[in-house]
Amino acid sequence: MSVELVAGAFDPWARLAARQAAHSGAGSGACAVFVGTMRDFNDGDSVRTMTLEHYPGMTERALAGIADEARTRWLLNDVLIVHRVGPIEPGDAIVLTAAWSAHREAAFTACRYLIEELKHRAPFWKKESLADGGSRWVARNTPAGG
Amino acid sequence: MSVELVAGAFDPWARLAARQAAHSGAGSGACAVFVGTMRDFNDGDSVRTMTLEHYPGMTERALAGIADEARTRWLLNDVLIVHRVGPIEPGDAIVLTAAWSAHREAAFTACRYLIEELKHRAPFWKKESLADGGSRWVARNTPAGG
Amino acid sequence: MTIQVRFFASLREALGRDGADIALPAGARIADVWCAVTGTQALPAGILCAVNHDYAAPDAAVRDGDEVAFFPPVTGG
Amino acid sequence: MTIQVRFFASLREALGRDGADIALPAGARIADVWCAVTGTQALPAGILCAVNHDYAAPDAAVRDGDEVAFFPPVTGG
Repeated sequence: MSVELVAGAFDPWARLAARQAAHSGAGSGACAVFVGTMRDFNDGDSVRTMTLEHYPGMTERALAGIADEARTRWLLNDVLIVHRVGPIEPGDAIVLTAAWSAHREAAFTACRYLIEELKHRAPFWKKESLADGGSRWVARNTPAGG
Repeated sequence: MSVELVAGAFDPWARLAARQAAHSGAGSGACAVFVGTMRDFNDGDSVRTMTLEHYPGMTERALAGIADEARTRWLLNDVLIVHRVGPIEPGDAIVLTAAWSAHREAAFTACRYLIEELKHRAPFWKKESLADGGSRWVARNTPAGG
Repeated sequence: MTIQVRFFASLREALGRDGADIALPAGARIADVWCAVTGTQALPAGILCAVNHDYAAPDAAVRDGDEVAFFPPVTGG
Repeated sequence: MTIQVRFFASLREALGRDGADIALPAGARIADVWCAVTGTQALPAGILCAVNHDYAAPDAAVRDGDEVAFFPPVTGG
Protein backbone atom coordinates (compact mmCIF):
# COMPACT_ATOMS: atom_id res chain seq x y z
CA MET A 1 0.00 0.00 0.00
CA SER A 2 1.34 3.42 -0.91
CA VAL A 3 -0.13 6.89 -0.35
CA GLU A 4 1.85 9.85 -1.57
CA LEU A 5 1.57 13.62 -2.00
CA VAL A 6 3.80 15.10 -4.71
CA ALA A 7 4.66 18.78 -5.17
CA GLY A 8 5.79 18.56 -8.82
CA ALA A 9 4.42 17.02 -12.01
CA PHE A 10 4.19 13.21 -11.89
CA ASP A 11 3.68 10.60 -14.59
CA PRO A 12 0.80 8.35 -13.43
CA TRP A 13 1.67 5.62 -15.94
CA ALA A 14 5.30 5.47 -14.80
CA ARG A 15 4.11 5.22 -11.18
CA LEU A 16 1.80 2.36 -12.11
CA ALA A 17 4.52 0.57 -14.07
CA ALA A 18 6.93 0.84 -11.14
CA ARG A 19 4.34 -0.35 -8.66
CA GLN A 20 3.31 -3.30 -10.82
CA ALA A 21 6.97 -4.28 -11.36
CA ALA A 22 7.47 -4.31 -7.57
CA HIS A 23 4.74 -6.93 -7.10
CA SER A 24 6.56 -10.17 -6.48
CA GLY A 25 5.15 -13.13 -8.39
CA ALA A 26 2.08 -13.03 -10.61
CA GLY A 27 -0.66 -13.03 -8.02
CA SER A 28 -2.88 -10.15 -8.95
CA GLY A 29 -4.78 -10.69 -12.17
CA ALA A 30 -6.83 -7.48 -12.10
CA CYS A 31 -5.86 -3.84 -11.76
CA ALA A 32 -8.33 -0.94 -11.91
CA VAL A 33 -7.06 2.61 -12.20
CA PHE A 34 -8.44 6.13 -12.12
CA VAL A 35 -6.41 9.13 -13.27
CA GLY A 36 -7.75 12.65 -12.91
CA THR A 37 -6.16 15.31 -15.08
CA MET A 38 -6.44 19.08 -14.85
CA ARG A 39 -8.79 20.43 -17.49
CA ASP A 40 -8.37 23.81 -19.15
CA PHE A 41 -11.98 24.77 -18.50
CA ASN A 42 -14.40 24.63 -15.56
CA ASP A 43 -17.95 25.96 -15.19
CA GLY A 44 -17.67 27.50 -18.64
CA ASP A 45 -14.51 29.49 -17.91
CA SER A 46 -11.04 29.02 -19.33
CA VAL A 47 -8.64 28.07 -16.51
CA ARG A 48 -4.96 29.00 -16.87
CA THR A 49 -3.40 27.40 -13.80
CA MET A 50 -4.52 25.98 -10.47
CA THR A 51 -3.14 25.67 -6.95
CA LEU A 52 -3.92 22.69 -4.74
CA GLU A 53 -3.84 23.55 -1.05
CA HIS A 54 -3.80 20.75 1.51
CA TYR A 55 -3.52 20.25 5.29
CA PRO A 56 -0.11 18.67 5.94
CA GLY A 57 -0.57 15.79 8.36
CA MET A 58 -4.33 15.49 8.09
CA THR A 59 -4.31 14.96 4.31
CA GLU A 60 -1.85 12.05 4.50
CA ARG A 61 -3.82 10.62 7.41
CA ALA A 62 -7.11 10.84 5.50
CA LEU A 63 -5.65 9.14 2.41
CA ALA A 64 -4.06 6.34 4.45
CA GLY A 65 -7.40 5.85 6.23
CA ILE A 66 -9.25 5.54 2.92
CA ALA A 67 -6.70 3.05 1.59
CA ASP A 68 -6.94 1.01 4.81
CA GLU A 69 -10.73 0.95 4.59
CA ALA A 70 -10.55 -0.33 1.01
CA ARG A 71 -8.20 -3.12 2.08
CA THR A 72 -10.60 -4.06 4.87
CA ARG A 73 -13.64 -4.15 2.61
CA TRP A 74 -12.20 -5.96 -0.42
CA LEU A 75 -9.56 -8.64 -0.95
CA LEU A 76 -6.82 -6.49 -2.46
CA ASN A 77 -3.18 -7.22 -3.20
CA ASP A 78 -2.14 -3.58 -3.38
CA VAL A 79 -3.47 -0.02 -3.28
CA LEU A 80 -1.81 3.09 -4.69
CA ILE A 81 -2.87 6.71 -4.23
CA VAL A 82 -0.85 9.64 -5.58
CA HIS A 83 -2.12 13.22 -5.32
CA ARG A 84 -0.56 16.43 -6.53
CA VAL A 85 -0.21 19.52 -4.26
CA GLY A 86 0.85 23.09 -5.03
CA PRO A 87 0.74 24.85 -8.42
CA ILE A 88 -0.44 22.77 -11.38
CA GLU A 89 -0.95 23.30 -15.12
CA PRO A 90 -3.69 22.11 -17.53
CA GLY A 91 -2.97 18.58 -18.76
CA ASP A 92 -1.09 17.64 -15.57
CA ALA A 93 -2.24 14.62 -13.59
CA ILE A 94 -3.92 15.66 -10.31
CA VAL A 95 -4.75 12.29 -8.80
CA LEU A 96 -4.11 8.59 -9.34
CA THR A 97 -5.94 5.78 -7.53
CA ALA A 98 -5.31 2.10 -8.25
CA ALA A 99 -6.37 -1.22 -6.75
CA TRP A 100 -4.93 -4.66 -7.52
CA SER A 101 -6.90 -7.83 -6.80
CA ALA A 102 -7.33 -11.41 -7.98
CA HIS A 103 -10.79 -10.40 -9.24
CA ARG A 104 -11.93 -7.51 -11.38
CA GLU A 105 -15.07 -6.81 -9.37
CA ALA A 106 -13.01 -6.10 -6.25
CA ALA A 107 -10.44 -4.07 -8.21
CA PHE A 108 -13.09 -1.87 -9.88
CA THR A 109 -15.19 -1.35 -6.77
CA ALA A 110 -12.18 -0.57 -4.58
CA CYS A 111 -10.70 1.85 -7.13
CA ARG A 112 -14.00 3.70 -7.35
CA TYR A 113 -14.24 3.78 -3.55
CA LEU A 114 -10.76 5.30 -3.30
CA ILE A 115 -11.50 8.21 -5.62
CA GLU A 116 -15.01 8.89 -4.30
CA GLU A 117 -13.89 8.91 -0.67
CA LEU A 118 -10.85 11.00 -1.54
CA LYS A 119 -13.02 13.60 -3.26
CA HIS A 120 -15.49 13.56 -0.38
CA ARG A 121 -13.15 13.53 2.63
CA ALA A 122 -9.49 14.24 1.89
CA PRO A 123 -8.57 17.86 2.77
CA PHE A 124 -7.56 19.39 -0.55
CA TRP A 125 -8.76 22.70 -1.95
CA LYS A 126 -8.45 23.90 -5.53
CA LYS A 127 -7.94 27.55 -6.43
CA GLU A 128 -8.24 28.39 -10.11
CA SER A 129 -6.46 31.21 -11.93
CA LEU A 130 -8.65 32.21 -14.86
CA ALA A 131 -7.59 33.36 -18.31
CA ASP A 132 -9.19 36.76 -17.61
CA GLY A 133 -6.72 37.34 -14.77
CA GLY A 134 -9.07 36.59 -11.87
CA SER A 135 -8.91 33.70 -9.44
CA ARG A 136 -11.49 31.70 -7.47
CA TRP A 137 -11.75 28.79 -5.08
CA VAL A 138 -13.59 25.78 -6.47
CA ALA A 139 -16.72 25.63 -4.31
CA ARG A 140 -17.60 21.97 -4.47
CA ASN A 141 -16.68 18.71 -6.18
CA THR A 142 -19.01 17.07 -8.64
CA PRO A 143 -21.10 14.34 -6.96
CA ALA A 144 -20.28 10.67 -7.59
CA GLY A 145 -22.80 10.53 -10.43
CA GLY A 146 -21.34 13.59 -12.24
CA MET B 1 -10.44 5.16 -30.57
CA SER B 2 -7.96 2.32 -30.90
CA VAL B 3 -8.47 -1.46 -30.82
CA GLU B 4 -5.43 -3.65 -31.17
CA LEU B 5 -4.39 -7.30 -30.99
CA VAL B 6 -0.72 -7.86 -30.13
CA ALA B 7 1.21 -11.11 -30.53
CA GLY B 8 4.08 -10.29 -28.15
CA ALA B 9 4.38 -8.90 -24.64
CA PHE B 10 3.11 -5.31 -24.30
CA ASP B 11 3.52 -2.72 -21.56
CA PRO B 12 0.00 -1.46 -20.70
CA TRP B 13 1.34 1.62 -18.89
CA ALA B 14 3.51 2.65 -21.85
CA ARG B 15 0.48 2.25 -24.14
CA LEU B 16 -1.60 4.45 -21.83
CA ALA B 17 1.15 7.06 -21.60
CA ALA B 18 1.46 7.21 -25.39
CA ARG B 19 -2.28 7.44 -25.86
CA GLN B 20 -2.67 10.17 -23.25
CA ALA B 21 0.22 12.14 -24.79
CA ALA B 22 -1.52 11.99 -28.18
CA HIS B 23 -4.62 13.73 -26.82
CA SER B 24 -4.45 17.27 -28.07
CA GLY B 25 -5.26 19.88 -25.46
CA ALA B 26 -6.38 19.16 -21.91
CA GLY B 27 -9.97 18.20 -22.50
CA SER B 28 -10.42 14.89 -20.74
CA GLY B 29 -10.23 15.18 -16.98
CA ALA B 30 -11.00 11.53 -16.15
CA CYS B 31 -9.45 8.27 -17.30
CA ALA B 32 -10.52 4.84 -16.04
CA VAL B 33 -8.40 1.81 -16.82
CA PHE B 34 -8.56 -1.94 -16.41
CA VAL B 35 -5.51 -4.16 -16.86
CA GLY B 36 -5.82 -7.95 -16.70
CA THR B 37 -2.62 -9.87 -16.03
CA MET B 38 -1.95 -13.59 -16.37
CA ARG B 39 -1.94 -15.26 -12.97
CA ASP B 40 0.26 -18.24 -12.15
CA PHE B 41 -2.68 -20.19 -10.72
CA ASN B 42 -6.26 -20.98 -11.78
CA ASP B 43 -8.87 -23.26 -10.21
CA GLY B 44 -6.31 -24.32 -7.63
CA ASP B 45 -3.69 -25.46 -10.17
CA SER B 46 -0.33 -23.95 -10.93
CA VAL B 47 -0.28 -22.63 -14.52
CA ARG B 48 3.05 -22.51 -16.37
CA THR B 49 2.12 -20.83 -19.64
CA MET B 50 -1.01 -20.05 -21.61
CA THR B 51 -2.00 -19.69 -25.26
CA LEU B 52 -4.66 -17.25 -26.40
CA GLU B 53 -6.45 -18.37 -29.54
CA HIS B 54 -8.61 -15.90 -31.44
CA TYR B 55 -10.65 -15.69 -34.64
CA PRO B 56 -8.80 -13.31 -36.98
CA GLY B 57 -11.29 -10.90 -38.49
CA MET B 58 -14.16 -11.60 -36.12
CA THR B 59 -12.17 -10.75 -32.98
CA GLU B 60 -11.16 -7.31 -34.29
CA ARG B 61 -14.73 -6.73 -35.45
CA ALA B 62 -16.15 -7.66 -32.04
CA LEU B 63 -13.73 -5.35 -30.19
CA ALA B 64 -14.40 -2.44 -32.53
CA GLY B 65 -18.13 -3.01 -32.06
CA ILE B 66 -17.81 -2.92 -28.28
CA ALA B 67 -15.73 0.27 -28.40
CA ASP B 68 -18.29 1.88 -30.75
CA GLU B 69 -21.15 0.94 -28.44
CA ALA B 70 -19.34 2.53 -25.48
CA ARG B 71 -18.86 5.74 -27.45
CA THR B 72 -22.56 5.75 -28.32
CA ARG B 73 -23.69 5.21 -24.73
CA TRP B 74 -21.35 7.61 -22.89
CA LEU B 75 -19.73 10.95 -23.71
CA LEU B 76 -16.14 9.76 -24.20
CA ASN B 77 -13.09 11.51 -25.56
CA ASP B 78 -11.19 8.31 -26.31
CA VAL B 79 -11.30 4.53 -25.95
CA LEU B 80 -8.36 2.12 -25.98
CA ILE B 81 -8.49 -1.69 -26.08
CA VAL B 82 -5.34 -3.82 -26.36
CA HIS B 83 -5.51 -7.63 -26.16
CA ARG B 84 -2.74 -10.19 -26.29
CA VAL B 85 -2.90 -13.24 -28.60
CA GLY B 86 -0.66 -16.31 -28.87
CA PRO B 87 1.64 -17.73 -26.17
CA ILE B 88 1.81 -15.80 -22.91
CA GLU B 89 3.66 -16.10 -19.57
CA PRO B 90 2.53 -15.49 -15.97
CA GLY B 91 2.82 -11.83 -15.05
CA ASP B 92 2.24 -10.68 -18.65
CA ALA B 93 -0.59 -8.27 -19.39
CA ILE B 94 -3.45 -9.99 -21.23
CA VAL B 95 -5.87 -7.12 -21.73
CA LEU B 96 -6.07 -3.36 -21.32
CA THR B 97 -9.28 -1.33 -21.56
CA ALA B 98 -9.38 2.43 -21.00
CA ALA B 99 -11.95 5.20 -21.35
CA TRP B 100 -11.32 8.95 -21.24
CA SER B 101 -14.14 11.40 -20.46
CA ALA B 102 -14.77 14.81 -18.95
CA HIS B 103 -16.51 13.02 -16.05
CA ARG B 104 -15.39 10.12 -13.90
CA GLU B 105 -18.79 8.41 -13.84
CA ALA B 106 -18.74 8.02 -17.63
CA ALA B 107 -15.09 6.95 -17.63
CA PHE B 108 -15.61 4.26 -14.96
CA THR B 109 -18.87 2.93 -16.39
CA ALA B 110 -17.54 2.79 -19.94
CA CYS B 111 -14.28 1.11 -18.88
CA ARG B 112 -16.25 -1.53 -17.00
CA TYR B 113 -18.54 -2.00 -19.99
CA LEU B 114 -15.55 -2.54 -22.30
CA ILE B 115 -14.03 -5.34 -20.22
CA GLU B 116 -17.34 -7.06 -19.39
CA GLU B 117 -18.50 -7.09 -23.00
CA LEU B 118 -15.06 -8.20 -24.17
CA LYS B 119 -15.10 -11.14 -21.75
CA HIS B 120 -18.64 -12.00 -22.72
CA ARG B 121 -18.51 -11.62 -26.52
CA ALA B 122 -15.04 -11.25 -28.01
CA PRO B 123 -13.83 -14.53 -29.56
CA PHE B 124 -10.75 -15.44 -27.52
CA TRP B 125 -10.02 -18.82 -25.97
CA LYS B 126 -7.43 -19.58 -23.29
CA LYS B 127 -5.53 -22.84 -23.14
CA GLU B 128 -3.46 -23.40 -20.01
CA SER B 129 -0.28 -25.47 -19.76
CA LEU B 130 -0.09 -26.75 -16.20
CA ALA B 131 3.00 -27.26 -14.06
CA ASP B 132 2.28 -31.02 -14.02
CA GLY B 133 2.77 -31.16 -17.81
CA GLY B 134 -0.90 -31.34 -18.77
CA SER B 135 -2.92 -28.74 -20.63
CA ARG B 136 -6.58 -27.70 -20.63
CA TRP B 137 -8.93 -25.19 -22.20
CA VAL B 138 -10.42 -22.67 -19.78
CA ALA B 139 -14.11 -23.57 -19.78
CA ARG B 140 -15.72 -20.27 -18.85
CA ASN B 141 -14.92 -16.76 -17.72
CA THR B 142 -15.82 -15.59 -14.24
CA PRO B 143 -19.13 -13.68 -14.25
CA ALA B 144 -19.14 -9.89 -13.87
CA GLY B 145 -19.56 -10.19 -10.10
CA GLY B 146 -16.60 -12.59 -9.74
CA MET C 1 -24.12 -23.47 -52.64
CA THR C 2 -20.73 -23.66 -50.94
CA ILE C 3 -20.14 -22.74 -47.31
CA GLN C 4 -16.74 -22.26 -45.70
CA VAL C 5 -16.86 -23.78 -42.20
CA ARG C 6 -14.42 -22.97 -39.37
CA PHE C 7 -13.89 -24.49 -35.91
CA PHE C 8 -12.01 -22.94 -32.99
CA ALA C 9 -10.33 -23.85 -29.71
CA SER C 10 -11.48 -27.02 -27.89
CA LEU C 11 -14.03 -27.71 -30.62
CA ARG C 12 -11.32 -27.57 -33.29
CA GLU C 13 -9.22 -30.01 -31.26
CA ALA C 14 -12.16 -32.34 -30.56
CA LEU C 15 -13.09 -32.50 -34.25
CA GLY C 16 -9.46 -32.83 -35.33
CA ARG C 17 -9.65 -30.13 -38.03
CA ASP C 18 -9.95 -26.37 -38.26
CA GLY C 19 -12.71 -26.34 -40.86
CA ALA C 20 -13.94 -27.50 -44.25
CA ASP C 21 -15.68 -26.30 -47.40
CA ILE C 22 -19.06 -27.94 -47.76
CA ALA C 23 -21.75 -27.99 -50.46
CA LEU C 24 -25.34 -27.56 -49.30
CA PRO C 25 -28.74 -27.08 -50.97
CA ALA C 26 -30.18 -23.57 -51.00
CA GLY C 27 -32.26 -22.72 -47.91
CA ALA C 28 -29.90 -24.45 -45.47
CA ARG C 29 -29.62 -23.04 -41.96
CA ILE C 30 -26.60 -22.86 -39.63
CA ALA C 31 -27.70 -26.00 -37.78
CA ASP C 32 -27.83 -27.83 -41.14
CA VAL C 33 -24.26 -26.75 -41.83
CA TRP C 34 -23.18 -28.27 -38.52
CA CYS C 35 -24.92 -31.57 -39.17
CA ALA C 36 -23.56 -31.83 -42.71
CA VAL C 37 -19.97 -31.04 -41.80
CA THR C 38 -19.81 -33.22 -38.67
CA GLY C 39 -22.12 -36.05 -39.76
CA THR C 40 -24.10 -35.67 -36.52
CA GLN C 41 -27.84 -35.22 -35.94
CA ALA C 42 -27.96 -31.89 -34.06
CA LEU C 43 -25.92 -28.88 -32.99
CA PRO C 44 -25.01 -29.43 -29.30
CA ALA C 45 -26.13 -26.85 -26.75
CA GLY C 46 -23.36 -24.42 -25.75
CA ILE C 47 -21.72 -24.23 -29.17
CA LEU C 48 -21.67 -20.64 -30.46
CA CYS C 49 -22.21 -19.81 -34.13
CA ALA C 50 -21.10 -16.92 -36.34
CA VAL C 51 -21.76 -16.03 -39.96
CA ASN C 52 -19.28 -13.75 -41.73
CA HIS C 53 -17.74 -12.63 -38.38
CA ASP C 54 -21.04 -11.83 -36.63
CA TYR C 55 -22.79 -13.98 -34.04
CA ALA C 56 -25.86 -15.73 -35.46
CA ALA C 57 -28.59 -18.06 -34.17
CA PRO C 58 -28.59 -21.75 -35.26
CA ASP C 59 -31.79 -21.25 -37.26
CA ALA C 60 -30.37 -18.37 -39.31
CA ALA C 61 -30.23 -19.06 -43.05
CA VAL C 62 -26.87 -19.15 -44.82
CA ARG C 63 -26.03 -18.07 -48.35
CA ASP C 64 -23.56 -19.19 -50.95
CA GLY C 65 -20.03 -18.08 -50.04
CA ASP C 66 -20.78 -17.51 -46.34
CA GLU C 67 -18.13 -18.23 -43.73
CA VAL C 68 -19.77 -20.12 -40.84
CA ALA C 69 -17.86 -20.60 -37.59
CA PHE C 70 -18.56 -22.84 -34.60
CA PHE C 71 -16.78 -22.40 -31.26
CA PRO C 72 -17.08 -22.94 -27.49
CA PRO C 73 -17.85 -20.16 -24.96
CA VAL C 74 -15.27 -17.37 -25.17
CA THR C 75 -12.69 -16.90 -22.40
CA GLY C 76 -10.72 -13.77 -23.28
CA GLY C 77 -9.83 -10.80 -21.13
CA MET D 1 -6.02 25.43 28.34
CA THR D 2 -4.38 26.40 25.06
CA ILE D 3 -5.71 25.40 21.63
CA GLN D 4 -3.82 25.73 18.36
CA VAL D 5 -6.29 26.88 15.71
CA ARG D 6 -5.77 26.56 11.93
CA PHE D 7 -7.70 27.87 8.93
CA PHE D 8 -7.47 26.68 5.34
CA ALA D 9 -8.25 27.73 1.77
CA SER D 10 -11.03 30.32 1.20
CA LEU D 11 -11.67 30.50 4.94
CA ARG D 12 -8.02 31.33 5.60
CA GLU D 13 -8.18 34.07 2.98
CA ALA D 14 -11.49 35.43 4.26
CA LEU D 15 -10.18 35.64 7.83
CA GLY D 16 -6.83 37.04 6.73
CA ARG D 17 -4.74 34.63 8.82
CA ASP D 18 -3.82 30.96 8.82
CA GLY D 19 -4.50 30.36 12.50
CA ALA D 20 -3.87 31.40 16.08
CA ASP D 21 -3.14 30.03 19.54
CA ILE D 22 -6.01 30.72 21.89
CA ALA D 23 -6.61 30.24 25.63
CA LEU D 24 -9.96 28.76 26.67
CA PRO D 25 -11.54 27.50 29.88
CA ALA D 26 -11.71 23.72 30.41
CA GLY D 27 -14.83 22.10 28.95
CA ALA D 28 -14.82 24.20 25.78
CA ARG D 29 -16.18 22.65 22.59
CA ILE D 30 -15.09 23.12 18.98
CA ALA D 31 -17.85 25.68 18.36
CA ASP D 32 -16.56 27.66 21.35
CA VAL D 33 -13.08 27.65 19.81
CA TRP D 34 -14.51 29.15 16.62
CA CYS D 35 -16.40 31.89 18.45
CA ALA D 36 -13.41 32.79 20.62
CA VAL D 37 -10.90 32.96 17.79
CA THR D 38 -13.13 34.83 15.32
CA GLY D 39 -15.09 36.99 17.77
CA THR D 40 -18.37 35.84 16.18
CA GLN D 41 -21.47 34.33 17.78
CA ALA D 42 -21.75 30.97 15.97
CA LEU D 43 -19.93 28.54 13.67
CA PRO D 44 -21.44 29.02 10.18
CA ALA D 45 -23.05 26.04 8.47
CA GLY D 46 -20.81 24.38 5.89
CA ILE D 47 -17.56 24.94 7.75
CA LEU D 48 -15.83 21.62 8.45
CA CYS D 49 -13.96 20.96 11.70
CA ALA D 50 -11.07 18.69 12.64
CA VAL D 51 -9.30 17.96 15.92
CA ASN D 52 -5.77 16.58 15.75
CA HIS D 53 -6.14 15.67 12.05
CA ASP D 54 -9.48 13.85 12.39
CA TYR D 55 -12.89 15.22 11.43
CA ALA D 56 -14.96 16.17 14.48
CA ALA D 57 -18.43 17.54 15.16
CA PRO D 58 -18.82 21.17 16.41
CA ASP D 59 -20.07 19.98 19.79
CA ALA D 60 -17.03 17.76 20.42
CA ALA D 61 -15.00 18.76 23.48
CA VAL D 62 -11.41 19.92 23.04
CA ARG D 63 -8.46 19.39 25.38
CA ASP D 64 -5.37 21.35 26.25
CA GLY D 65 -2.83 21.17 23.42
CA ASP D 66 -5.34 20.12 20.74
CA GLU D 67 -4.94 21.34 17.17
CA VAL D 68 -8.36 22.46 15.89
CA ALA D 69 -8.82 23.18 12.18
CA PHE D 70 -11.66 24.91 10.31
CA PHE D 71 -12.03 24.71 6.54
CA PRO D 72 -14.53 24.85 3.65
CA PRO D 73 -15.81 21.76 1.74
CA VAL D 74 -12.92 19.83 0.21
CA THR D 75 -12.33 19.85 -3.55
CA GLY D 76 -9.46 17.44 -4.21
CA GLY D 77 -9.15 14.67 -6.77
